[in-house]
Amino acid sequence: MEEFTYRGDATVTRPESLDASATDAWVDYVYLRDNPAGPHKEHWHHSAGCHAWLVVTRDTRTHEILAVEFAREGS
Amino acid sequence: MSVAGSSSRVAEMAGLRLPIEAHVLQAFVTEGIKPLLDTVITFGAGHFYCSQSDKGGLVFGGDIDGYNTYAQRGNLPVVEDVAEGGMALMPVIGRLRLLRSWGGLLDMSMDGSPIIDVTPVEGLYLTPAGAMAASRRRPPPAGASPISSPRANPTLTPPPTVSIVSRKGASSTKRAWARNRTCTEGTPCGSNALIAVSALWKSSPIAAMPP
Amino acid sequence: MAGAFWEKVYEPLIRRSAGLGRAADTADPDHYEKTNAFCDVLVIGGGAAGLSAALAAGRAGARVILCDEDFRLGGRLLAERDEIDGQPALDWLKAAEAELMSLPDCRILRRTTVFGVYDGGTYAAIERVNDHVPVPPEHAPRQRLWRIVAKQSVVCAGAIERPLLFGDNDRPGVMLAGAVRSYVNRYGAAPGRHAVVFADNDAAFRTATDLADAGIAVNALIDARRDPSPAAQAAAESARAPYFSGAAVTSVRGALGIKSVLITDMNGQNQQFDCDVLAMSGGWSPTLNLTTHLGGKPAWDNGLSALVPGDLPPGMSVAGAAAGKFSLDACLASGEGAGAEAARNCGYSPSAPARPVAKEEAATPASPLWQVEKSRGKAFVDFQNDVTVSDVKLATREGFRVPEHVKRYTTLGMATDQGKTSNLNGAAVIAGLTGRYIGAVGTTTFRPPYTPVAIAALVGHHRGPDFRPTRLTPSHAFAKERNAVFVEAGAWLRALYFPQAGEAPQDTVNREVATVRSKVGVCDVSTLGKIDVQGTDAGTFLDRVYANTFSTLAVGKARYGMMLREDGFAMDDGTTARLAEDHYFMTTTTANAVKVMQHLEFCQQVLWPELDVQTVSATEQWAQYAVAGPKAREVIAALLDSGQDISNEAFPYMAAGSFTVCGGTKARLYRLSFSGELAYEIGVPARFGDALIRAIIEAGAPHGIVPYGTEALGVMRIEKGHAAGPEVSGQTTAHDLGLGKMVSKKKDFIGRFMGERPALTEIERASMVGLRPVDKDTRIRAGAHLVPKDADATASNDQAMSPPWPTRRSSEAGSRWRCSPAGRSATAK
Amino acid sequence: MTAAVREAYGVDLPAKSVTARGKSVNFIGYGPGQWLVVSETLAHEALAEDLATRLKGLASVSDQSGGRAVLRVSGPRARDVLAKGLAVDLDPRAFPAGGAVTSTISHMGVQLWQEGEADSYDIAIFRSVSASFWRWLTASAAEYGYEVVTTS
Repeated sequence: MEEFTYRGDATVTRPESLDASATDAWVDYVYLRDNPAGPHKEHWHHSAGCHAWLVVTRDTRTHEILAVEFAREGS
Repeated sequence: MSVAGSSSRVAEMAGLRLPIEAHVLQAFVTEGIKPLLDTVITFGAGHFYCSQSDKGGLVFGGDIDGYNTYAQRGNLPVVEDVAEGGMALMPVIGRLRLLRSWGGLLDMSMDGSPIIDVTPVEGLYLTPAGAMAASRRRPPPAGASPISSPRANPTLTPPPTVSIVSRKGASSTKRAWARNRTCTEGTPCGSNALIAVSALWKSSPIAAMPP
Repeated sequence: MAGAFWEKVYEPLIRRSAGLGRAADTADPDHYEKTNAFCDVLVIGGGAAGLSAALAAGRAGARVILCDEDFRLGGRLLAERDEIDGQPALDWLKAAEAELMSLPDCRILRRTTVFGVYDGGTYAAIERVNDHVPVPPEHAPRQRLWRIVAKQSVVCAGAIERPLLFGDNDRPGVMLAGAVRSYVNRYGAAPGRHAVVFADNDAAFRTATDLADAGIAVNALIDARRDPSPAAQAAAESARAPYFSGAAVTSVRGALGIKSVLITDMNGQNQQFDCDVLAMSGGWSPTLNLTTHLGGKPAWDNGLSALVPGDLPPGMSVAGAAAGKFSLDACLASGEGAGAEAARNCGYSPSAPARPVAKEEAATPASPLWQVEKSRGKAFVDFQNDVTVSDVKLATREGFRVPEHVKRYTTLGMATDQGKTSNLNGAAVIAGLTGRYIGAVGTTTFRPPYTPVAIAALVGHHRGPDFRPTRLTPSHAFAKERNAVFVEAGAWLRALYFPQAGEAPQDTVNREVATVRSKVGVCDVSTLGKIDVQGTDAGTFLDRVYANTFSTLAVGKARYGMMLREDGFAMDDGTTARLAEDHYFMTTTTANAVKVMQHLEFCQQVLWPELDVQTVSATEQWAQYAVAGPKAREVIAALLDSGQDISNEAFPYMAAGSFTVCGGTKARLYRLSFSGELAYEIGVPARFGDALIRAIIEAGAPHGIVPYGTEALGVMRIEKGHAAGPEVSGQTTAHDLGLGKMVSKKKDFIGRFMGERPALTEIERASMVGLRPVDKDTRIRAGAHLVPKDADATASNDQAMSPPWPTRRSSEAGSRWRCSPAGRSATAK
Repeated sequence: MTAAVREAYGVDLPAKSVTARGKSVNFIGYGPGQWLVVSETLAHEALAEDLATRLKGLASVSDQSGGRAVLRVSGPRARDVLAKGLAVDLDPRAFPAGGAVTSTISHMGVQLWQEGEADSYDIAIFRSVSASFWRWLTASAAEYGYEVVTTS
């Protein structure tokens, strides 16, 4: 746990538009979260190790890790 | 609506998506002792807070575990981290024994700010409960360590490696050696080259190196 | 009034006299340690089941760790007179232990209790390495915390015997039957001269046989079960004592030690038996605490009258008495099976040798006597917290019907044993009182630690000066020689100021500032975060992470940059230089170095993986010194090897370049100033840092150079109006900091969109202003509030929000304020 | 990139977290697409420049020679000493000969690799924490006794 740093929900996508009409998308991206009780895709940083950002699918009820991939590959 | 830890799930029933994540904060209690603390004390830099319960046990905690969770329990690194913060603040608690630990859920907003708001649902107001204002400062070190081998030299050469040989305790059969190649006690230097190479992701032959 | 009297007089009195220990008044002189271990199979408990499990897994070739809390392996085998394979069980124990010790990958941890189960197969255990000696040997810890990562675990933690609930069951001489057998069989000590055995299960009546064989008189066997038990009757015969079924002890005589017990038989007749020891047993509760630490709920087994493990943590199995298998043969069999299965799950192929066999006793089912209804006197449920049956009755009368509530009302189960002997009895009493089935009442949740653990053991090495690592700057030794006063800046120790003999701190800072202003000074700024940003898209990348533009920066130039968070608030600032077309060198604040690095890696790997950009931290690589003051150029020029020009024309403001100093050492030079003077920052590989500062001092000596610390640096940067850590607090925007003009309108970057929200840019926002005190003799202290002249110091008159956060660098918080720019004049008070 | 490294240094760029020893240099994989290049004989500036030239367009190169101290911990109890801080399984069953890992010891970042004898480990630590690291190392080794050996 000390070795990895948690960032949060990995399903949100940074909006590309800077138009005023994109406000909702930006608020969604920065603030709103599904916060599910169950499988959750989330970003972890291997900060004390290889410095890779990972997308981890983890059950928030049991902490069981269901899948791990490099964030760079998922994109 | 104020349902610590489960705000998201309850709000979801009303069709609301909240700027909230569920986190766990561990709490700890020691065996009972005679009065030691008559107030709550906190240690922001080390992330620790403590008070004494009516039954005599010290009740304390520190940082959240730091990941979304609905499991009402925490993990060992935070247990150790909180204990370290506690003993940094109060060295006398070292021999006190921990009796019990547990994890409680908190609604954490995305930027740590509290939220009190009306909602699009008539009559529904939102005051997610939880420790919102927790400082997230890094702990400082306590005290200093000496650095040796001062050297005044107009030309810039690294100081020489100095030999320190100390033998402590131990039988010769159970011996570990620390071989000091480029540093003496506290003065790192040396002639090794040590260079970081970071490949362009697409040119890397090991893009799939397992994490 | 009465409440106050209670709080001020009675309560402190009661607390002082409560039977509690006192915390030490000095730190523990002993030392503690933490260590990590890894294995295939962790076996928790070294009794018959645990030894069988460890042997089965170890023989299959698995890496095994066996933990037992006793100093000697064997568990109950040590306290009973069992036979295995027709031989004394102790012979088997000896052979099993010898075989385990001969296995190459089996580690046996004695005096070690596994107390917690965590994610990823992590188990916490406490080894009482030297608790049994008055003073631990030199260099040896008193206790050691083990963090064991195991692919599989087998919990063979045994069971805990329950007391029976009858009046005066706390009198000296009333003992658990299992404890009596331990005295007699394991330690060869007589717990009394004449005994009575009172139990509701067959195993406990073995006590009578063991006592009699040891020459201790047994005066009666009291069986709570209505139907006579053949095994108990046999025990009575061997002990030549009367046997009563359907009977109970209803009172105990003797205050300081028991003298006799009064029993009531199934016909309601009373009889008295002399005894000085009463061996009691209400059956055994499987020790299933560890099985519940990840959220599993134990299940009630009506046949066993016990809670048994429910859903188990991943990789865990349970064997022996902990699984409700109470006979020795079942312990051996289930241990063997679980150990073999665990090894198989780790990819080993255990063979199946003939397992040891113990005689299976024909047992009459236990029929738990939860409470002796008719007895008089206090019947203790929780012996540690003095909770009696009548306390539980009171709780239920008050409406507390759930064990969690009864616990908090009565403190049942809150003592150091956390209810190990009392919880189930408490639940049974509640069940009886509320007319429910005991399985429906349930119990309180088991939480880690299973056994009390000293806080120091969780701390290990990380106490005192080793609480956290200390980072020393390249000039640390130099600064120490110069009597520097150090300040903690995160993990770093930085020189705060360099006092000379007889100087007051403020005088030192004033002298350092004045010298920099009039001559020249040098300050170690190596603690700043430094990041190598390389790649053909490095410029584009920086445009996206900084609010201002970097792709247009000329090679050989540096620029001040401001980074925002995606929500638009300021994140960090610093100067970034372009060393080559595809190579930038970024600096961050000391405090945010790690955070910024992580942020850049997120941007690079997650947001824009298509960019050709690589980042590597170079904080530790470079020793960097600010040389500031009117004479700075002369000092730097003296260090440079000949033929290198740093005149204003050749090396203007914000220039950055590579040079060689002091006879060929490569150095990087930046002409930039944090403190408002003619100034340079010069960097060399950190191994030359100590030598360079001495060279700078020597080169600057003719000009009166002084080393200066962070306090003088803070004074000068405030006078210049530079924002720094205390102002970039996570609550300020670029606009608040007076840097709104830097924010580019031409491009997208992190924080661009959200930073333009009206609330973050509106004119009424708090902003940073400088203050000049009218009365220069009065010092403005850190955290001071501003009120209008002669106004009362009340919150309503306060002109400023509190300074963002308290800071260790006093001058920084003390001299900068966030206050309304609405035109009110503020005077420092 | 593999070809460029093989040609110049006679070593197959390790695709895992292991060390690969070439002509005067040791390539230590410590993460996806990242290596630490260690040499006991070559001058750091020359090596960095050589690497940068040969790997231009393939990888970026950053000299870290001044920012790390390297220690070797060896002996029959070396693993027991390191276990007091390192949450990595160094048992030969789990950690291959020549294995490398980036982790933390006592809250300090370390890069560790195994070379030569089975129970000998090289550890690179950040310059600034080397005094704290030394305190941890001596405290952790004291139980077994230890000897500080300086190589020339």
